[in-house]
Amino acid sequence: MNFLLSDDQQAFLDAIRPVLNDRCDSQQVHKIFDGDDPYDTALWSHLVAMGIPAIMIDKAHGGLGLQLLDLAIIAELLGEFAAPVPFFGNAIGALAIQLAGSAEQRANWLPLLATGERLATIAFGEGKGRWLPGEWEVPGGNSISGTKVLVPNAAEADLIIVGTRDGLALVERGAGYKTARTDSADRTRRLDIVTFDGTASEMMPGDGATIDRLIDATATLLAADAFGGATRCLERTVDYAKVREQYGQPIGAFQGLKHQLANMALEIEPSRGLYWFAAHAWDDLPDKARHAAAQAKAHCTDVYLQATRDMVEAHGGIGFTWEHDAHIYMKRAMFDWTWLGQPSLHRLRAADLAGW
Amino acid sequence: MNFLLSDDQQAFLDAIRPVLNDRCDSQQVHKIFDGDDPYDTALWSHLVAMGIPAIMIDKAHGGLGLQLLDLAIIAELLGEFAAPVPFFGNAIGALAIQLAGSAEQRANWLPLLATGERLATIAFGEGKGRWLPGEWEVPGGNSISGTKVLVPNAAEADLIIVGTRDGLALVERGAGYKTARTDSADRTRRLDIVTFDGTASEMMPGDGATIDRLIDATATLLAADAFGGATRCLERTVDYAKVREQYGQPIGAFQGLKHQLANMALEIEPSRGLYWFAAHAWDDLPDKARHAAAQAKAHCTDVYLQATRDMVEAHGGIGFTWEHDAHIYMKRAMFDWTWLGQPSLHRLRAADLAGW
Amino acid sequence: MQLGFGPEFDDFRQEVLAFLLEHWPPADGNLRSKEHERTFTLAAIDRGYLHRSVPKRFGGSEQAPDIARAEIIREEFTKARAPSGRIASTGKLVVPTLLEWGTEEQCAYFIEKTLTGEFVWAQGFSEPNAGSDLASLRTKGELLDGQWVINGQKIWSTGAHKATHMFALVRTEPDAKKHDGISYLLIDLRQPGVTIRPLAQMTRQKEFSEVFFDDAKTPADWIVGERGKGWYVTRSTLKHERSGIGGLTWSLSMFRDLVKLARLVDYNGKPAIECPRIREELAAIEGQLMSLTYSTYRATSHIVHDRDTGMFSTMPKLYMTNLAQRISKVARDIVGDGFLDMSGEHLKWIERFMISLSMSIAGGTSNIQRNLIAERSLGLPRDARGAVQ
Amino acid sequence: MQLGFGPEFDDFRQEVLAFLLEHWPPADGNLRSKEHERTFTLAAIDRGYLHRSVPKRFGGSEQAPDIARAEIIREEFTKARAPSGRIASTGKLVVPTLLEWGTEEQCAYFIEKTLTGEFVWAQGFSEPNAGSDLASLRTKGELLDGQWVINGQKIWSTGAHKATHMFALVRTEPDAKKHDGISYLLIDLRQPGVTIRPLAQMTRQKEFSEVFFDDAKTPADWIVGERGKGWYVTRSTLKHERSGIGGLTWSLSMFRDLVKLARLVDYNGKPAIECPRIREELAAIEGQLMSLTYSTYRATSHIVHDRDTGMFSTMPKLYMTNLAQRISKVARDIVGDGFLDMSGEHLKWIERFMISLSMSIAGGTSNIQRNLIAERSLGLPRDARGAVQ
Repeated sequence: MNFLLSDDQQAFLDAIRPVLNDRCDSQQVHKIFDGDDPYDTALWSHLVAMGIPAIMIDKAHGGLGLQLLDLAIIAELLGEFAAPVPFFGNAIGALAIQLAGSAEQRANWLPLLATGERLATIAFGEGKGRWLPGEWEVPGGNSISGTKVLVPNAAEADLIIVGTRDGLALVERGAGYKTARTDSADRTRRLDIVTFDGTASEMMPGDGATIDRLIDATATLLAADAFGGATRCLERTVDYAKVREQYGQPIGAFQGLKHQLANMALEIEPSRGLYWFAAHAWDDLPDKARHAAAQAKAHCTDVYLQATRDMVEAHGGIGFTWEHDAHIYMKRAMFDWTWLGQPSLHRLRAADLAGW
Repeated sequence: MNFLLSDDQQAFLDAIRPVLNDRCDSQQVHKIFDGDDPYDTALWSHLVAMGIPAIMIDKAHGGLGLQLLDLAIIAELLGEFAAPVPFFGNAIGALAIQLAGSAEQRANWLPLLATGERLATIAFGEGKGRWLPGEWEVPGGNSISGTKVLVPNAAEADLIIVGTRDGLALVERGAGYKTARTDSADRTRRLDIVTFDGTASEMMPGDGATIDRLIDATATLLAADAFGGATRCLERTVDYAKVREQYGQPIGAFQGLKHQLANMALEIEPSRGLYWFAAHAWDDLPDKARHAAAQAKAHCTDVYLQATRDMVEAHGGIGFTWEHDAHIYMKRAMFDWTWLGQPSLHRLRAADLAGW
Repeated sequence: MQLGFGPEFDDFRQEVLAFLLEHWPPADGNLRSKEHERTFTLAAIDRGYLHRSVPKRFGGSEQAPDIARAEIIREEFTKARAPSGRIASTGKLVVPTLLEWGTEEQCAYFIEKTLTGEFVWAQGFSEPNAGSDLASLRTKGELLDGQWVINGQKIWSTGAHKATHMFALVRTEPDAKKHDGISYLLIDLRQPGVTIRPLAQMTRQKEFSEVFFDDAKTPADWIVGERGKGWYVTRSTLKHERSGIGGLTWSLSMFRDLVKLARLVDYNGKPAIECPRIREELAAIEGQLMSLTYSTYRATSHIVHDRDTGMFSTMPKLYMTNLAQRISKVARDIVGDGFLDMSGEHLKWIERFMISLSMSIAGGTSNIQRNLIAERSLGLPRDARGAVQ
Repeated sequence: MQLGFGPEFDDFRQEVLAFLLEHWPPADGNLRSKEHERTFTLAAIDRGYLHRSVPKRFGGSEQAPDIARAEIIREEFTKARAPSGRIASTGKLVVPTLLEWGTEEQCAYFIEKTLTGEFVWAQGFSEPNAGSDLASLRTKGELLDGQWVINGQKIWSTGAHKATHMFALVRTEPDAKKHDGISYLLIDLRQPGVTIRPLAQMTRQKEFSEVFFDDAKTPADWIVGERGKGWYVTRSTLKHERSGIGGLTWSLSMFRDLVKLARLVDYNGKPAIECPRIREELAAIEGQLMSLTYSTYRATSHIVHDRDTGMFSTMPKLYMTNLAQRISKVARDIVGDGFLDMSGEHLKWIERFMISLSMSIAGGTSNIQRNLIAERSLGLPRDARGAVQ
């Protein structure tokens, strides 16, 4: 049995963590969160230089040809640091082309995405909780019209992968669409409403099964980000409980809080195995992948959101202020919880997939 | 504002409590629980002598002519002591005749029930969660056939009020029906399966609205019993936490347990107002009564069952033994929770009644 | 048993209604006019309807305490949307304190101006290193040539940026041990030695401030109670019993909003309120809300009739906090995608989702509340380290 | 990453399968024969498949520790329903203790007979006034003319009424302070000085006993470890790392039963599993169960590869306890009326509803578990009063 990260995977993480320690500390995250820059371009270019956009892209197209697990553990790490970079939409966008694109589309785009010369994103949601392929109403074709919501960094992206009734459409920057920035809670991952109106687009050949794979990968990345964020919330809260003194002793010595922190850890730590399994299943156990992805998305994002609440409560007033990191994690948790549909939706999907 | 018990009500309670202290202590309850006697006849005759069966019976028929609130606070008290007496079925049986009986039926039975010369019970359940009038399938008439389950003390009762498709039927002892004792968890309130087979019966004129009133009173008495039991569980657990020492101090000084006991109290104590209101509404605010009764039954019996679990956990191993009182309360809680349908059922009824 | 106040109060209610009929709304229908509000308030005080606990000489109406009448006035004034002489909640804290501990001069100088809203108060208790644990306060006050010179920092001071004065706990006796070194001082915030910095919350709102004292000054006789006794002065104000019915209305209206939301918004294709899981959860919440409501009526009745309210008295705050958290989670499930849009129609619910947390922090964390319940209502041993002051 | 044990273990698995094919089931198909079981067990020991950690001279097969192989053996033996040389779980505790602390003589005398089931062990730790807090044990042992004379009472001794021997913590050094006065003694229960009283549980089952010692005797050399060091002897046995996969199977099968129940039983007119509330709750439980499962695989992999398992190591017991409680509550909702019938088809679920509570008590209450997680996994300060031994 070897349900562990490989040495290469560990080494990759060990290489990236210092970059985040240096360039993605709390102060920097707050600066982006409060500022006008849509994301941290300097940090992103460092991450690009380290090959992050190339992880799952075929070697043939200049990528690293790695697996979803390799991508997911990076998502966890970025979630841990609440990194304000366009990783998520870009990674799924590239994966979409890799999975569903024509040979030509792959040849045109994957090399540019691997090097980070181009930024991709994904437009799935159509509002009111309609997120999944079966719910997409925008008609496909070589010109598309309709509205997509909660699209990550659409204003900054060079291409948008749009979920349509007829499959995935590829829309290039400048093809003529409107983006309106949403005043989204999570300002580390800006979102737009995108309105297409007779916008030139290219359909991708990938079939329904392929699109389902893409959805599963999306759910898994959100779960991984959630796990990373939750572990950081736990770590921060425990550290605070060790140093913050009340009544002449660290508050972490009061059994009441101590047991609350134990319960918090008990919810968070075991969910690591669940998102690992979802990624592993996507890579190697296809018949288990759909169900595992739905469960991971539902469970990990629920746990994350509660973890951020526990963090605030344990910190007291300071945890409720804008200056503290807690609200940034809470708002990222809100993103992970909401994007692609809330946990309840995915639990009912998991029940169906379990054949209940 | 005067949302309080009257002096008379308080005096009634103060008169009965000492009887229970003397004759219904833990040892006595265990004796009945473990023994073959279907209930504590000596205790019951004392309670009869104090007028308990007469509480809601018209003065004209030798009763005290009091209200449901007066009956409910007695139910709370008996619940507190886990009294092994046929109070519940008898009280609702008498109320059924009072509300739904013909002048003749009332004249025949109420005086004998008021004095306790006769014992009544009620047969509502038909199994698989079918408890309510709309779900009764046994056909009415002057001879009935069919099966009723979870009937309190049917083997001991002199008459059974049977819920039928066509209203309430009155069946006398000896009319020819079979009773089979259920191996019920709560041995302080024995239950029977009753099989009628062309059994002579008398229909009562009371209409659907009257039967609904009876159901609401039943729900309220179960809620009152549950509240009484839960308060005793809390009291016993807190007392134990004050005297039981571990690591050289009372376990109640450990903040972990302390906060669990606080949470336990927080669930239990406020539910008093809910069952009071349900009884008060039944007496004086008819348009609020149905909804309040459904809410009281759902909430108080849920709280009770959890309270008994909390009691066991706080007591540790000893609380899990047959010798301890905890399991008797847990099994009474299981009765209150299950009888007339589980909380979930009554919450959905409450939602309908709220016009949602 | 009765839920209303009963016939004996009907006449009083009639009086109140008659008064309102005569005085509100104003003839010209201008509900915003400060002048009208002032006239009305004076008339209401004159009738004994407002500021009932305050002596006439300090601008109150000096009535015997009577929760029933107070509650009837609150009900009818609210229905009529009449000015209820409401002063900033912190003012509500300082007035009874002054009445109980203040000198005649202090009362004469501060109370009336507070009632008329000329003086607006901020509370100065918490400090960065003294949250629940007020005994370790550090802000210090020295009496130098006839005035107190104050240095230090206060935090979580509600609305300090809008206040004119602060009542603060200040360490004036450095050598005395923890509790005994603290005095209760009144400070004019409108002076150079005071810097006020509003703190933004995660909701973006700014309710609280940090207040910095750098040789701030206050007159020697602006101390309430004796030197080093500030501790007892504050504690006494915490015990003033009040009907919890006011607090209830907040929970009730939040729940009403939730039911409205569940009717309006679709969830899996039909109105959320028809989704069994949500429907059942709403009913479960309503069951708790009803428990809180009628136990509050019961407690109020006990106060009215001068009986001990029992265990319940320590419970409302934590119960309401838990309810608010439960309510805001259901709302989260219902608003779905709207949960991410801070400018959307559901902003109110995003804020409540967060504010339901601050409830469990402000004015004693939920763990402090649990200690209160365990120690005061259940009689369990105090934490050796006294997590309840 | 891989979930199986990987190719390097395939050969081993083949060996095990071949062995089973040859030895089980027995030719005459009589699975209950003690004789067959004995023959099989000896063959399995001879092959190094059972009692791997026990030296050959004590009746074991003396294999190098290897969780992967142990796990493969467990899997295949379970599939084949072959005797797995299972000894009463308390025996599982005493054998490693003897191997680590016992004298050659003790090991020679006790271990083999324990493996063959001739000696059955009861644990004698808890006492009426020492539950989690073993330091306050009172049962006392005096060395009088060459033997220990034991007086006192033990409680929660699993299966003592079926046991032949007990390993007990006994206070032998009355003057030493709490922990240092305790010795680890082995006692033959089959003697007049020992009275065993089975305790009925709320489920009616009798798993635990009270054991009374009234001048019970045991040889002077039946002490394991030094006098007064019993404390350390026990603690060391608690640290023997094991794969949690065995424990998992229990949770998994309970959940499988729940899903089966939800398919079979109607709830509001249709199979419970189609009721959205229950369906969603089942999925939520499955999410936790999957978390537990794969974190256990992860932990096992760490052990196999000699890496630190991290935070998770303190968590499985409490996590499983919570899961069992959550599962048994859904089952309660589904069985409905059956919840009252102790002779009905759903008795199993009534028992589980109760037993899920005893899980949170036996072997360290849930609060002790929380302290373990907080102190060992999170590094939070120990309770001043050391609620973790």
